[in-house]
Amino acid sequence: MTEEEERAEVLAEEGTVVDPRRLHEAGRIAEALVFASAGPVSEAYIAERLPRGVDVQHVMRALKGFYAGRGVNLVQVDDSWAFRTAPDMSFVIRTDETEVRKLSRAALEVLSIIAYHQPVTRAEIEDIRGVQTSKGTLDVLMEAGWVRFRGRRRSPGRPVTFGTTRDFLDHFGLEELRDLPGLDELKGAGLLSGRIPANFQVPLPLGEDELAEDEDPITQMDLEELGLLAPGGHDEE
Amino acid sequence: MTEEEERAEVLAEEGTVVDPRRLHEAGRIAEALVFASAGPVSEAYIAERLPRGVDVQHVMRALKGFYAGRGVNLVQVDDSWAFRTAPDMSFVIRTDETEVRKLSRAALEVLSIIAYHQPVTRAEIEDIRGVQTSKGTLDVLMEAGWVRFRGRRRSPGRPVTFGTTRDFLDHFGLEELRDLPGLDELKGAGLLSGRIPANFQVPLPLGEDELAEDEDPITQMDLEELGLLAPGGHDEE
Amino acid sequence: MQATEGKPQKKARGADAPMEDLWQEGAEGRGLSEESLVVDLAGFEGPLDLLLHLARTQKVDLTRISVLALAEQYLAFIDRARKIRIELAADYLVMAAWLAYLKSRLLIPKQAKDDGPSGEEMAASLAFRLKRLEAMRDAATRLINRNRLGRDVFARGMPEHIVTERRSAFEASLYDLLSAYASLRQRHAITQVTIEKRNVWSLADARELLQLLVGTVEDDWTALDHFMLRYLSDPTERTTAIASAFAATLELVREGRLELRQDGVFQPIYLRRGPKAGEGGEEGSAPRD
Repeated sequence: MTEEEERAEVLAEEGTVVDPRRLHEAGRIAEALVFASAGPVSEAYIAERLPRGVDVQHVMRALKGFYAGRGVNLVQVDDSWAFRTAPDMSFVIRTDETEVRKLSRAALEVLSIIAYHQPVTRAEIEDIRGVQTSKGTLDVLMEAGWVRFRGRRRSPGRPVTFGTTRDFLDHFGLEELRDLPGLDELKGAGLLSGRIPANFQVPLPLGEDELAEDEDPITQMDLEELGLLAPGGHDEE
Repeated sequence: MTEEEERAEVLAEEGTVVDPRRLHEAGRIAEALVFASAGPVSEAYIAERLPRGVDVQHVMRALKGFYAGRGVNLVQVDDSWAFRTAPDMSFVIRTDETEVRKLSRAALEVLSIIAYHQPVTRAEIEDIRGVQTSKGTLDVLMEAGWVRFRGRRRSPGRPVTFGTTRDFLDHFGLEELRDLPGLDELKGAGLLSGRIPANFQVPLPLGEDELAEDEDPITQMDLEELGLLAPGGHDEE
Repeated sequence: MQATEGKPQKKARGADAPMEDLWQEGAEGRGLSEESLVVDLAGFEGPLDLLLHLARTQKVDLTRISVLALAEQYLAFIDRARKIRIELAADYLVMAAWLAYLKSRLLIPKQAKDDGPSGEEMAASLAFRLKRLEAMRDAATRLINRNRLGRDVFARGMPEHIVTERRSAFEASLYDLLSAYASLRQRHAITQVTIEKRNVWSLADARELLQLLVGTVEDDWTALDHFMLRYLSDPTERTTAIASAFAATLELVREGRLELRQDGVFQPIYLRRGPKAGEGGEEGSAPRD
């Protein structure tokens, strides 16, 4: 049924004559109101905003018919109206999907230190932050796919070094690590205030694929040893 | 796949007739996807979820037309699509909570310079405005999500360049950057370049007829004063 | 905005107003009108902004302004500001010097072996910069008056979660990342800086001290330095103490509690009780007769 037919039907039912353009305008108003609202909109609320002399129920019924066969339906909940995606569309709209989470402040700090100071060890991260980094924070960043083991530092204990991934660059819209703004630019953008000591420096991060002079590449052995062979490594211990 | 479907697919690939039912179904899917989201949904994302062989652009264009006269419109934002209330509906929807970020005059000026001149460095912004960008101006624009670091200019010092975001387009109702008001005229007048365009009219420096009413023509006195202007200011009023 | 329905319409105005106010405020805050050239640079954002404002008073298209007249206006403005001792930022003075140079270039015939830019070139470049700035301001106005999301146009109020587009389940923008980094580094940088605490005498301190002194001052002239030194144990405090004390003395003189005398430049400053020395010291610290 076309919109035109629907309208004609409504009119026939009513037995009154309403200017069709006015009726169309009323439909547009109701539609916009329900669409923009954060919850179902009561019929009374809609009625208040319609042109005078237009019956809200007829407008809503016509709109409901208009959306009936579409990907989005207008549904009535008690005396209120709301838009819902059509029930048979659930295969595209998977509402059970996990929500996108905001990265915590701590994780952001650790991530930014890794980005700027890479290759960097956990001890160094903690030194820069001035607090201990919980294992969970690094895990989250690894899980997000933004941080990776780069290698091992040739120093006592051979600590693992961290760096960022290609996904990190993609996500943050950077072409290369050198695109990270430096000291002057951070200042210029108002992110760093003028009140910083003269010897304050922002490091230029070392590219993803270059190893630092005191860095060894990470090996399969290392990963196993660290017990961090991610999803695949469900090995019994 | 039936023979008929196969034929439809071949035709679709050729950009010709597609089974109308399939096209309708594709429209419903696209509609549901875009409707469900508050932010713009990328065309690539929609395309992945459409039945095979259906041209996403064709579907979106048809949908856009379908919603054109309604209270809710389908709009394009860069490579994405979103449903937005029709602009002439603003008077019904406005509520007390409706609040738009207020920008300072300076911030607004910087925003438009970034929009029209992007990619643009901070030094270039300052050259256009003739003043240093105060701390916090770029900061505010980035926090609003309208401005971003784009990359670095391949010039000495590799300065960071700024540009606008998709949220900027979305907020100001622009499909793409080319829709910026007056962009072509500004380009044509050479006002988006750093250099004076060849066709820029050189004002006649001695055009006395162009003096404003409250101005006096140059006198012999003035000529004598030349060079001494800075310190004294000996003339009486 | 059409429609006359009272309430939403008012709201509409209300929402628009701040944006426009912003602009109007900017224009009104400029202490410069065509009739009376009141000097107040507070409303201007630098010399180019001032020049653009002056250029607009010529009421012609910017490509047709008289750059020479503009230079004149600017220089006159700066002169006026200096006369009434407004402290001008360096960039205003640099522009003044440049315009004075431009003026000389425009007025004095070009020398044969002169390799600097010609006056015409300089004038053109100035006109270009003004035109470009004005164009950007116009663009900003047009931009801000578009139908804006959340003000004129609205998104779905009740979004449903769709399959996330991002491969990552986490969200963070480059801005989030950079501001986290900057504030972290800054926090630590600042805590490492210890600024040596300087002992500064506030004006109030000095006044209080002087009022105490006034009671002890005889009718004879006494040197100020002499007074100060008597109360200072730490020599590093001398400069600040004398400066504040002198300012406070002037205040007391104005109030008639003190009289000052200095015989010549760099000579010691003498003070003695003023005619109203005994009258109510408002802080209880001053002794009452």
